[in-house]
Amino acid sequence: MSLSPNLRIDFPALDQHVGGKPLVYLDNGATTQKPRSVIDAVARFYERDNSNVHRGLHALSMRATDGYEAARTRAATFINAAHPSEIVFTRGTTESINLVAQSWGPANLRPGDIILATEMEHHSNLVPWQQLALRTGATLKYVPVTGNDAELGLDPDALDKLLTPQVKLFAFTHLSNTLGILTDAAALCAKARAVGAVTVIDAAQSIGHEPIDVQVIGCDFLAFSGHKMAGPTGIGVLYGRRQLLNTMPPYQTGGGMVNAVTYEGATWKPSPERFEAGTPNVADAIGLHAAFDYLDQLGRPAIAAHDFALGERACAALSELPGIRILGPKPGQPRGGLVSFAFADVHAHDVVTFADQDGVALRGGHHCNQPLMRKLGLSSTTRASFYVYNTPEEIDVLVKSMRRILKFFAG
Amino acid sequence: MSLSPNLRIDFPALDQHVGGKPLVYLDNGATTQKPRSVIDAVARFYERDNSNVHRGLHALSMRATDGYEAARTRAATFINAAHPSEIVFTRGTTESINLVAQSWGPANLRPGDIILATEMEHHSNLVPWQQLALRTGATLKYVPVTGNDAELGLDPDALDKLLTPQVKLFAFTHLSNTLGILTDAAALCAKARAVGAVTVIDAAQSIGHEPIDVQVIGCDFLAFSGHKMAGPTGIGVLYGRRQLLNTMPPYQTGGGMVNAVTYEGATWKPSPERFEAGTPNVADAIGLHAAFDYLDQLGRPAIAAHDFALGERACAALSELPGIRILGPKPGQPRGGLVSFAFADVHAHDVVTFADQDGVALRGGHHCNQPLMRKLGLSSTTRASFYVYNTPEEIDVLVKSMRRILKFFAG
Amino acid sequence: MSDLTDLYQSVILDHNKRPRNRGKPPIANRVATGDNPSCGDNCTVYLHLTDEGRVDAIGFEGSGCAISQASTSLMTTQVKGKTAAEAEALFNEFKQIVTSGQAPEEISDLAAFAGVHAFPARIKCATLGWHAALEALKQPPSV
Amino acid sequence: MSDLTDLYQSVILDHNKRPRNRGKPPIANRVATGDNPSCGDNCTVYLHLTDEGRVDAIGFEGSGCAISQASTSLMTTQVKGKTAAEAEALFNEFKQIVTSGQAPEEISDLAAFAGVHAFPARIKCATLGWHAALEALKQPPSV
Ligand SMILES: Cc1ncc(COP(=O)(O)O)c(C=O)c1O
Ligand SMILES: Cc1ncc(COP(=O)(O)O)c(C=O)c1O
Repeated sequence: MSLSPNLRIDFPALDQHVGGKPLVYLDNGATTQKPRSVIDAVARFYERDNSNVHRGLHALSMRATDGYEAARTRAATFINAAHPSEIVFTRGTTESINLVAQSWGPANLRPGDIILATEMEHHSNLVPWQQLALRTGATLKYVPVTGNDAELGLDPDALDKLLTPQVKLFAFTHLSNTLGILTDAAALCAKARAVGAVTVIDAAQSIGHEPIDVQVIGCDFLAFSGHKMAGPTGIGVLYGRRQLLNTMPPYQTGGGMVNAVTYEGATWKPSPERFEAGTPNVADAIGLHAAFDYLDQLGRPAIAAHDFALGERACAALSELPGIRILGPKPGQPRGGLVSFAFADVHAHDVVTFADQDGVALRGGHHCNQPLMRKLGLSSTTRASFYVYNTPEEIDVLVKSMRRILKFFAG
Repeated sequence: MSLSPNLRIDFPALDQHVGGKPLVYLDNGATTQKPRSVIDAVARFYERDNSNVHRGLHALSMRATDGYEAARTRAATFINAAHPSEIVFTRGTTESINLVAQSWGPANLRPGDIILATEMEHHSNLVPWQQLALRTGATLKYVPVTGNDAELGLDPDALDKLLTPQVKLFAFTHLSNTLGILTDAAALCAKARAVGAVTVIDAAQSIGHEPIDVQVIGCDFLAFSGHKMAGPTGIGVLYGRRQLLNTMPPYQTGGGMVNAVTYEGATWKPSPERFEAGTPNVADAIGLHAAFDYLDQLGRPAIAAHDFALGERACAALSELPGIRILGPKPGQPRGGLVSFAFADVHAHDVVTFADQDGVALRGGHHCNQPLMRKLGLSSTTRASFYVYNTPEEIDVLVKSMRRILKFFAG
Repeated sequence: MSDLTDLYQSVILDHNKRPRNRGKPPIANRVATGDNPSCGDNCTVYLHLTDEGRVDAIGFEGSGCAISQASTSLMTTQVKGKTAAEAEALFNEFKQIVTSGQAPEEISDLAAFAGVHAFPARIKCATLGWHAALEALKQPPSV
Repeated sequence: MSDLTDLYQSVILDHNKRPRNRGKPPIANRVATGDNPSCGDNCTVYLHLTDEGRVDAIGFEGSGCAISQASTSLMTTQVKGKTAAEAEALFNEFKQIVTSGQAPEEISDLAAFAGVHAFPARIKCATLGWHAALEALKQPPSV
């Protein structure tokens, strides 16, 4: 049940040199590479079936509609949604979360209500709630992140105190893009449900890595992006429970989401059409379908195990470097395949620029998590994030590159 | 300066049979086919440069950022925008218009203000203004469409009466997707400017067909979709004058569009980043770049002349059919390459289903223009819409198919 | 062309050209309108339900494609004389036919619509009039 | 590795390791902070402007990458003794160097930053301290 190293040949972009060195792509938290089957699915759509969807009655239009709706059905099975109409296609996680904030939000929140998030949210699962609080008079609170550098986690006692019946919405990440912490989504949703709060899960980092069953998790909304799970850019999903979606006002308006229109007003279709105004991103939905297939063919438990093993290995190897701070959960705790670290004397931007010359692609910065960085007393970290095609040998290359950098700046 | 018939080989999807007949694709108003160069640009991005943009410092990320920003600059030159920061990438026309309605709208409209549209707007340039009027207490009015079936046009006297200083926003289509009428955008913008109204042009149908210079037209906003101009699905543009964009509040919020974020609040980057929350649709922006290049290589004046000629030819040939109503501008008047018609005794859906069996792809319905249909006393029309690869011979096939349908239902 | 003659069977063409029970019947105590806004099609069904709960008069108005016109026309001929429950059972059979393309032996004219299943976008055309009729049967007495 | 030694020239490494004028100077009557929120970098420049309008004391605080630290350190050595107009002229030359990669002969240490032009994302690191200094020069007297 482990991944075959041969799968690297499925990803054309991996087969290149950077600065004369073989590419070691460790920026998967930002976006993953795409297998040939995804690239081809998009091209094939344009070569054979390209047409607008829904309103067409000719052959190409019926094929395009079938392809687009099959992608929706496939997304539903991928996360075990109860029905395809619970899948709304968006541009990505950020738009999915904004959709909830702009549609569900004002219709359901009043002054005095509480929106709960956590201190480790990505800006995309934080700023929309700040804006919603401003708009509705609700208050935004955060579950604190506590612990030492390499033993960080959500504070369970604080969570229990914060989760009062005033909380109408609880938004949290399934997998922190900065810390690699994997939250217990089912347990958090159960607690939220007990006080009647609606739950929004940011699954941007977990969707391509962990098995996800929305019915087991018991969430109300779940957001993810295709490009972080071997799929195309420009496509993502908002999962929402059908009963909720069908009570929500529209988000964007225009062609395709309306029932009857007069010069005076309009009525809306049910979900998912209600939330998909205009021509959708048909080709990339079809590309996303191929990505779902690819990942399920590898097997998500195997992917999760692979990522976890690389994450633990990288933590262990990096921890031997002088002056390093590694941020994340305790060794052995649930974690994703990423590791965030900082050196005392070398800034993350210099680290990334140097590593690039060794062919190693890393990310340095605040990872769209400025407030958490500030809380941890850092302005930035370097992040190595792994995916199905990464190997233990690549971690050796990473560590060697880090040693060289430390030497250069010490020299 | 006319188009080469050889260009058909650039479009892989044209080379197929439908129902045993060669495909005659006349549904370009819904979406156009894509040339090989566009399909390849998207694939090549995934094969070589795929990475997230903006925040990355490694080689792939810098290449992806360069490619994405080059697409923006290319979009600016394509419509002669004064600066690349006037180009915001969106999912398409519908999202571009919603962006203006949701960001510019509430910040600038008060009860008593008037939003002016026309009676021939697509739902995507109509319903967002209805919603904005509801939200702000402004009133939405429409410039009437007058004239007989084949002599339709905006009523110039009514326009002058309606365009009072209370009008804060004037939204109109550059090319009607139902009637084929090409409006005089520069003249309309001049009139609007004279009363201080901000202008929004729906260029969905014109962008791939007509030369467009936003500085000559003098509009404030202009919206279009890539997929209707030989580009990918899932990408479009909102052009906005820089002074306006930089005074507008954000639209969606999240990663990439913020400056400083604390747990308490956030500040925004200037345009275009302000309006592009989350990971953008990088691959399709790069595909759109290839589409701009392809169209400019053909030459937009040549494309416009080609489309106009096919439109006139189709009108003339179809007008000989018994019981046909052709809707559109007077022969010889500015028009796009599309023709909308209705038969007394055969419904548009039956026409489209039949034509499909002859390999002819048409669109039948209200074309997202329900109120106009009602005004014209129709529930639907059949539309044939042309593009660079269509030929006079294909119009003959269309007419022959229509004759066969009339005969079948008369028989 | 085989597909098309499957879709536009002679029964359908006949009902389309010469719709039965077109117009409001002289007596009617139930009415409902079905709308297919995304097609622009609509259909109003009028009917008279006797004290015993049987349809003894039925008629329709509205516009739509050949499929919707013919199916509504045929529906009126089939629903006449039926109770609400019988009409609903008939509709379920009809829905089965247009979605599966399979028609049981004993079903006569309704089987003409089996060809619709190859054109999923047209299924709602075929069911428009039926929906209006069932809706009318649920209405309180009026007119 | 040629690119990298172009970027991290010895002048830069030296200023990064041993920044000049780090900290608040004993006398100062102008202060401004430059922020690069998307990097998390920041830089506060303190300076003293004489009645004749010359900078006679300057210092900086803040954190950032080697490029921003070294460029701010070098900036302080260059701006000292200059008027606001002269400092601005110098910054324009510096900006020219980091965006074009070309340095005129007579320019000494600033030329070390020519390698930055190959790393467009790092240009804002190189100019962070300069922006803070120019901003400080525009402030009304304080402290
Ligand atoms: C005139 C007009 N405006 C707006 C649109 C909406 O464009 P999109 O569906 O790409 O958002 C269309 C096409 O459907 C159109 O023809
Ligand atoms: C945890 C998390 N949430 C949200 C996002 C936003 O995703 P996107 O940029 O695809 O909208 C990201 C990635 O950037 C992420 O890592």
